[in-house]
Parts: sequence; C-alpha cells; structure tokens
Amino acid sequence: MDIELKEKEEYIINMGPQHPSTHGVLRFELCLLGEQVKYVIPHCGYIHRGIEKMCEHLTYPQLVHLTDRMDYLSAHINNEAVALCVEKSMNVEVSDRVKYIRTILSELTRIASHQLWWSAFGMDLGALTTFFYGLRDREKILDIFEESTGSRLTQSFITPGGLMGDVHPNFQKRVAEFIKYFRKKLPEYDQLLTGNVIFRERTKGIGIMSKEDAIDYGVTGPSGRGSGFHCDIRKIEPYSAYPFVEVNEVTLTEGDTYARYLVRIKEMWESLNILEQLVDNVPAGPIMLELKAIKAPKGEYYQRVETARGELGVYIVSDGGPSPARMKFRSPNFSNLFIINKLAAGHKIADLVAISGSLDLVIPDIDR
Amino acid sequence: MYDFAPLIDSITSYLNTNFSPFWAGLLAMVMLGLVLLLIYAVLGLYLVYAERKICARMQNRMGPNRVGPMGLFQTIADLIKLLLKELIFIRNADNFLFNIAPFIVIVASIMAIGSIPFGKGLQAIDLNIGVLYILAISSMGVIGILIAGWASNSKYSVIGAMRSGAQVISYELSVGLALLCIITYAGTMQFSEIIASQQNGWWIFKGHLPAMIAFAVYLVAGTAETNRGPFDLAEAESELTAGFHTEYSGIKFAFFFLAEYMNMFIIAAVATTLFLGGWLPFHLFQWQGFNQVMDFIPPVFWFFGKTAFVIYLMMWFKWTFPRLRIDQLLALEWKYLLPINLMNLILISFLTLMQWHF
Amino acid sequence: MAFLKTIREVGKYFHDIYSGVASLMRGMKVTGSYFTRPGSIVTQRYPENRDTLKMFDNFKGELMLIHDENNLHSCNVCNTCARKCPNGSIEIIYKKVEGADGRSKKILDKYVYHLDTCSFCGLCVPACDELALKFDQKFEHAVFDKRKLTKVLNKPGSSSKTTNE
Amino acid sequence: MQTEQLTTLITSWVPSQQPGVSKQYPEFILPADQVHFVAQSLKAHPETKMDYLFCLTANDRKDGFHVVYHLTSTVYHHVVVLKVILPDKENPSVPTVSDIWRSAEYFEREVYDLFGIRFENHPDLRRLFLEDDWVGFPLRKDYKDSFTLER
Repeated sequence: MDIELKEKEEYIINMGPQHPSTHGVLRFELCLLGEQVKYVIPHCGYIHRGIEKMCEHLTYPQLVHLTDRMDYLSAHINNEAVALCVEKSMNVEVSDRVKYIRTILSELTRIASHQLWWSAFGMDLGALTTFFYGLRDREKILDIFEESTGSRLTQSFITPGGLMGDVHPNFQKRVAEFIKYFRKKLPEYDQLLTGNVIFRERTKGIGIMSKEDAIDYGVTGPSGRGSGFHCDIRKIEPYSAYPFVEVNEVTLTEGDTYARYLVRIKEMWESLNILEQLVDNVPAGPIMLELKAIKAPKGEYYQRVETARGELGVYIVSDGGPSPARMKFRSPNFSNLFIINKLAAGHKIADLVAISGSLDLVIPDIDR
Repeated sequence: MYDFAPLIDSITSYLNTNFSPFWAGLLAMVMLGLVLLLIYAVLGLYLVYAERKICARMQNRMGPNRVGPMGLFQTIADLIKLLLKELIFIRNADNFLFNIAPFIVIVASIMAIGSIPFGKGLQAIDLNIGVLYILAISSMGVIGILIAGWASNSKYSVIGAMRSGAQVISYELSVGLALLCIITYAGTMQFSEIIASQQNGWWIFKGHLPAMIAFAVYLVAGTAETNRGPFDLAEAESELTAGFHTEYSGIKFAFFFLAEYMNMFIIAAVATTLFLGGWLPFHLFQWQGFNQVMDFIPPVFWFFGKTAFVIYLMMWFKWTFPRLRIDQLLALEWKYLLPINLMNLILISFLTLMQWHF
Repeated sequence: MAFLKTIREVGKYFHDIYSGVASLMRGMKVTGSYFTRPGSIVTQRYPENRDTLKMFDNFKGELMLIHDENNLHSCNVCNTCARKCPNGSIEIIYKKVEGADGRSKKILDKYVYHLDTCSFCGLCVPACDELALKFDQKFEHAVFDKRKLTKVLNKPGSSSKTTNE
Repeated sequence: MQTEQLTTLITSWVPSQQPGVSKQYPEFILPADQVHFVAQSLKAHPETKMDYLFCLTANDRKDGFHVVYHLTSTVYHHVVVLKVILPDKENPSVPTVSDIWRSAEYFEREVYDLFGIRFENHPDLRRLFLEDDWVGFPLRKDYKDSFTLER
C-alpha cells in the first residue's frame, strides 16, 4: 500500500469512469494538492463481463471469440494465445503455413495497436492531429484484416488447430505494400510528435519507473521494456514463427514516459522488419489440422504470448471435457495498471494523463 | 479611394437634421450596436467554420460538408441547435454568478471589437488610448472565466478557472509589452494614427528585427491569452473534460464558444493593425504599377486578409502542437517571453531615440 | 571561469530557444504540407458512395441461408450450426413429416437467426456440411426496433433440396 | 535451474512438498502455512532468484481450492509453479505473498473477489471488480445466479 489514510478536507476528484483520457470505463480517484496529484487509486470493474466464467460454459473453439473482446486492439494475439495453449495441451503442431500467417497477423496487430496508441497518446497530450494520422495508417491494416478474415476488429480468425480459413490471395501483396507505405509514414510521426520540444518537455523525466519496480509490479510489454526489463516473450519463450525470424528486443533504461513512448515507436520499426522477413516466405500447407475433437486432455496448461501491451498468459485447467474447468487470462493491462499510483504521485494532473497514456491501458482487458 | 468617413458623416448629418440631438444620438448608438452585433455573430460563426475546415484539411479529412454547399451553414445549424438546447440547472451552484459569467465574457469581447479599425473611417470609436482600451477590456474576459469556474460548483471547473486565471494574467504582460514596442515606434496609442504612421511601410518591416521579435512574442502570448492552441489548459479536454465551461449547456456554452473565437479575431486584428499595417495595402518600394494594383483592392479586404492570415497561423499552432503543462506554461512566460520582451523594448526605445527606423 | 560559465549558460538559453522553435517548425511542416494537398484526404463519403462501396468477399455481414434460383436451400436440420454457436443466436424450428418411404423426416420450418446476439465469430459457416450457410455483404444492421433483429433466414415458400430428391 | 535441482531445493525447505501433475513447468504442492516461506526463499536464493510473479490465480476443484503461483526469474528465465490446496471450502485462507511481490497484491484481490479466498495479512483486501455488496463469489463452481448462460 502506497496510499496513506485519507485526511479530512482533501480535494478528491473522480477521473472517470467517463473521462476522455482514461480511454474507457476506468475510474481514477485522485487526491489533489492544487495541481499536484497526492495519490491515485484506480477503481476497475466497470466493464467486468466475467469472461473467465463464460469460458467454463463454452467449448474451446467457441471461447476464442470471447478473447477478442478482452484486449480488442490485439485480438489476433489473444486468439493465438488460446489456440497455442489448446494445441500444447493436445500435443499437436500446426503447419508452418499456419505459423507464418499467425505471426504476420500478430505483428500487423501489434503495429495497428501501437498506431492507435500513438494517436491516442497525442490526444492525451493535446496534439489533436496525431489521432487522425494514426487512424489513417491503421485503416490500411484493418483493410488487410477485413479482406482475409472478414472482420476489422474482432476477427476470431486464429482458432485451436489452425485458422478459420485461408488468407485472401492478395494478402501477401497487400502486406508488402503496407510495409512500404508505413516505412514512409513513420518518420512523419517523429517529426510531428517525437521531436517536438513541448512533447519532450511533457514526457521526459515524468513517471520514472525503475527496473525493480517494473519486475515487482509485473509491468510487462513496452511499458516494462522502457525500464530495461527484458520481458519480451517472443525472445524468452518463442512461439509460432518467431523461432524462424530474427527478433530484436527493444529496451531502454530511462523508464520515463518518453522511454515508454520511444520503445513503442521503435517496436513499430521492428515489427516492420519481422514482417519483411516473413511475408515473402509463407510456405504452402494445410490451414487446419485434421482433429477429431478439439479439447484439452485432463491437466493444467499455461501459455505465455507477447501482446501489444505485454505478457498475456492463458491458464487452462481441464478435466478432459469439452469445456475448460477453469480458464484464467493473465492480462497484461491488469498488472500494468496498478503501478500508476507509484508513477503519478507527486506529479501534476497533466502528467498523470501522460503516464496513463504511456502505459497504454485497454480497460476491457483489465476487467475481463 | 474607399474612404468610409463621408458615408458615416452623411448618416450622422441625416440623423442630426431630422431628429432632436437626444434621439439622434440614441439612433446612432442602436444602429452601431446592431451592426457590431451582426459583424460579431457572422464573424464568430464563420471563424468556427474556418477552424473546422482548416483542421480537417490538416488531418486529411473533409470537415463539415453536409449542411449547405461545402457545409457553409453547418455552424448556423449548430447555433440553432445550441439555442434550442435545454439550459441545465446545476444544483448548489451560485445561480446569479453562474448565469452572469458568459455575459461578462461575451460583453468584454464585443466591447473590444468596437475600437478595431476595419477600414478607413470604419471604426465604431477611435479612442486616443485605443491600444490601452483593448488591453483593458479584453482582460475583463478572464473575470468571467474565473466566475464561471467558481460558480459551477464543479471541481474540474475550479481547476480550469484557476489555470486560466494564472495563464491570462501572466500572458497579459507579454501582450502588453509586445504592443508597447510598436507604441514606442509609433509614438501614439490611437489606432488611426498608428495606421497612419505605417503609410510608408508596415511596422513589422520597418521596425527591423525587434519588431519581428515583438510580433512573434505577441503571437505566442496572444494565442495563450485566448486560451487556445497549445495553451488551452483552461479547457484541457483530456485532463479536465472541458475546464471552466464543463457545466454549461445550450446558449450559455455558445457564448463562451463564440467569445473564444472572437477573442482570437481581436488578437489577430490588433496584430494586423499594429504590426501589419491594418487596412493599408501592401506597397513595394516605389513600384508605381504594383502599388496602384494593390491600392485598387478595398482596405476592408486588406484588413480581413491580413487578419485571416494571423488567424490561420494561430489555428496552425493549435492543430500541430501538444498542450503545455501549467508549470511549463508559466516558465515559458516568465523565463523566455518576458526577458526577451524587455530586452526588445530597450532595443526599440534606443532605435526610436536614435531615429534609426525608417 | 564563472564568466565563461555564464556565457555558456546564456548560449544554452538561446540554443534551447532555437532548437525548440526548429522542432516546432518541423511539426508545422507536416500539418502544413497536408493542408496544401487536398488529394491526401481519406474520408469516404458514405451514404453517397453506397452504390460503389463494395465490401470484401470474405466480409462477415449477416448470416444467410443460400437459396438457389428454384428457391431451394440445402439445410437438412442437423442442428450443427445451432450447437456450434457460442451465443445461442441460431434456433432451428422444424416439423416432422412422413416421408415417401414411410419414415418420419425433419423438415425446416423456420431458421431463426438472432442478429442482436450474434458476435460474428464465423463458427457456423464452416460447421455446415451441406454448405448451406454463408455471410452476406450487408453491413447496415441498424434498426429502430430490436425485434427486427430476429430474422427468419429461409425465404417464404422455399424448401430443402434434400426433401425434394 | 533444472527440475531435479529445484525439487531437492524445495524438499530441503519443505519436506512435506509433493510434486504436481503439470508436465509443462516444475510444480510443487505445498501446505498453506509454508508457501510464504518458500516464496521468500525462492526469491532470495541466489540460484533461483524468482523475482517475477507473473500469474497468481485460484481454481475451484473437487478437493478444495487450488491457489496457483507462477514464478519466474528475470535472470535465469526458469519457471516454477507453486500450488496450495485449501480443502476448507467454507472459509479458505492462505498467507499473502504481496509483501514479496507487489504484483501479488492485485492478483490476490482479484482472487478474493471472485473466489472468496482470504489472504492473511493482505494490506487492502477488498473486492476489485464487483461491487462491495455483491453476494457470493462468481468463479466458485456452486455459484448460481439468474443470468449465467447454461448450456
């Protein structure tokens, strides 16, 4: 507990559940000292849907579509996590084609997610134009998704045993086009925001998170890597096609808001590199395994994947039935959220907005 | 050419011959008030439209395009919507202050517009302390903002109002000092005479580098004084939802909204008058042909063209930059703008003393 | 030395101003260049481009039962799609009729599809062995009455291919 | 560290530990009163350095509540799973590990919220997702309410 007992006559403000900078139904209880934030208490649960309980009533292929709705910005990666966990339990391996396509989709998802984050982060800091540039470029990725999977946001495309269908014949061409397009657009992001003196002043030295704190609180993903915490599951426990490609983990050691920002910008470049290695080499092969029934045998299984926001863990306890006996999602945002009091206490309200923006919270993923 | 003084003189003489002095004065006042209000409303609405179109173009969007051709009537539709909206009654708010705050803000900006010279002789009142008058009146607006924040009985509003108070009061200083530079050059505070002193060249050109610095400082400080662009801390959408006007709805909100745009116009108009030669056409050395073509364009167009340019600059700032934090805002004022301004003023006084300007 | 330090600090002060203004200019160049290029506008004028707006082939719009030109569909009331649906969005109402060979046979009466609970996961379409289902390209789902979202997919008067054989 | 070494190490601390069923990660079933000590030792021991608790959860089984701790080391990247079985379904309680890993504080609040397992010495054991006056603990198998979709 970082929070002291509430004194009388404190200036308490409820930021949220409806507030432009909490990006969803999250409530921060702020205690203010003038402009300064004395402490922040996050209150979550406004969008708690009981996904873990719902999973206990659904078969494995059915529950995949629920994971889309957790971290809706990395829907493909969430699907992939469940699929990998179930495949691991059944001790089967999908074809290389499936692995490659899964990884391409995951990396596209990561870029799309970071683009949206960049847009929203600019908005948080008051640079309103970033929002439209980010979304303009994200649209290209969503079009690729829509062409192949039929949906733009909640695709439910990756399923235990393979994919729901084959990708569109144009898929590789469009991805290659996107890589070329986005390589041209990314420097614009730097010119507009990264180099801006106001932006640097707003983010540098704000909300410094030490590596120890990051590990202690379990802050993963770009937020943790901004503090020098080597937590990239793509490197630690490679899955899908990551063993076949060269992945460079982006880490910085400053741990402030600017470092977390830079990690994400660099990760977009890195994702482009990974895509470039994969997109021309997609092998042929079956897209779905011939399985009699998709269900995990009795036992307990855990799968870690790296979503756009950090480490997603899928924990399945199975009795051997068609549905899991217990399904736990260790969602990255859940752990990332609770460090906010440590980071924001003592800073100004505007800094709290910058910090919560730099943690890149997706609220449905916290509440599940 | 294009002198409005005879027109206004003829109207005055018509009133004076046909009515008693009391009625003539009253009628003149009513006419003037109506004309000013009309200018105010139309300008305010079309500034909103311009802002929306400009930011849309910068953001790869189209902007308003549904109501009327190219969405020209969009803001009028918005105004009608705001007029028809319910005025929400806030529990435990100080109702008298809550209701009067938008009027203070809007009255301040209407009064300021009265002394702006739109063209030769096209000026409601040509005070001999015009610049001082504008500074005094436009800083009244902040009182309305403070009252609005305080009376709304909302915590966000209070923070927004306090920020706005700190911001406007400190940036008032830079605005004043930057204008003082030109007043030093021109040797007068009367708008008509300041414009007359620019017959042979605008102050931004003939005032050497210091005038340019003063212009830049004025632009930054002026943007800050209107609570716009990167200095919109009082509203700070992502921090304080809407700052001091969080609790306002309907036409009272529209008053704040209009006043913000009109304040921007006033700032731009003052910049035009003092730095860019007001309604004077652009003349280049002694090129007679070129100068005559320029003279042919009516002064009102010159005035609005220059003002539009300054407004475009301010909008460009707003749609590009992130917002400053409150301490950085004050640091910018007290550590950068104010010292530069003071140095600039000393330099200008020296230049004026030596008669080194053209 | 103190004097030198002051000089350096003053130099840094002005350098800060210069680099700050330069960085701001770089940002303004980006927005300004888009302002001068109307060709970069990406807005789709939606209701106007309705005729030309074509969704991708794979787009998951509404579920539909494929009918051929003779108003025949190929649903044989196996109920697999309803069982596969995670939200219970599909209800198949059938009636039993006496077949030609004397055995009672299930015939589709109403294929009820609840669009309001459908989450477009797409499990039903590949589940159908008869390939009777597909997603169409419709994306304008908005209605004023929620009850309109409950749809009957088999067209009036249609019958199954399997019963006709 | 390999599974065998971990087994000997943990057995030397808690002789009554039992190996778990999981094949993926080395898993140890510990008595409830020993888990805090083992957790602390695993974090402090120079050869294990389990400084990162990446998942803490519970599940409702026939033989009681299982509280599962997934630990890893950011230095050696080896994973160990600790498990505590709480046969008392009426009033389950286990010592907190939130003083060892801060991430546990909120995982434990979540588990308390959804399973009703009390974590002793927890600094702030309140419901996390549900309202404070919610009746029952939804992830328990015997939890019934009117709107759960039954299949």
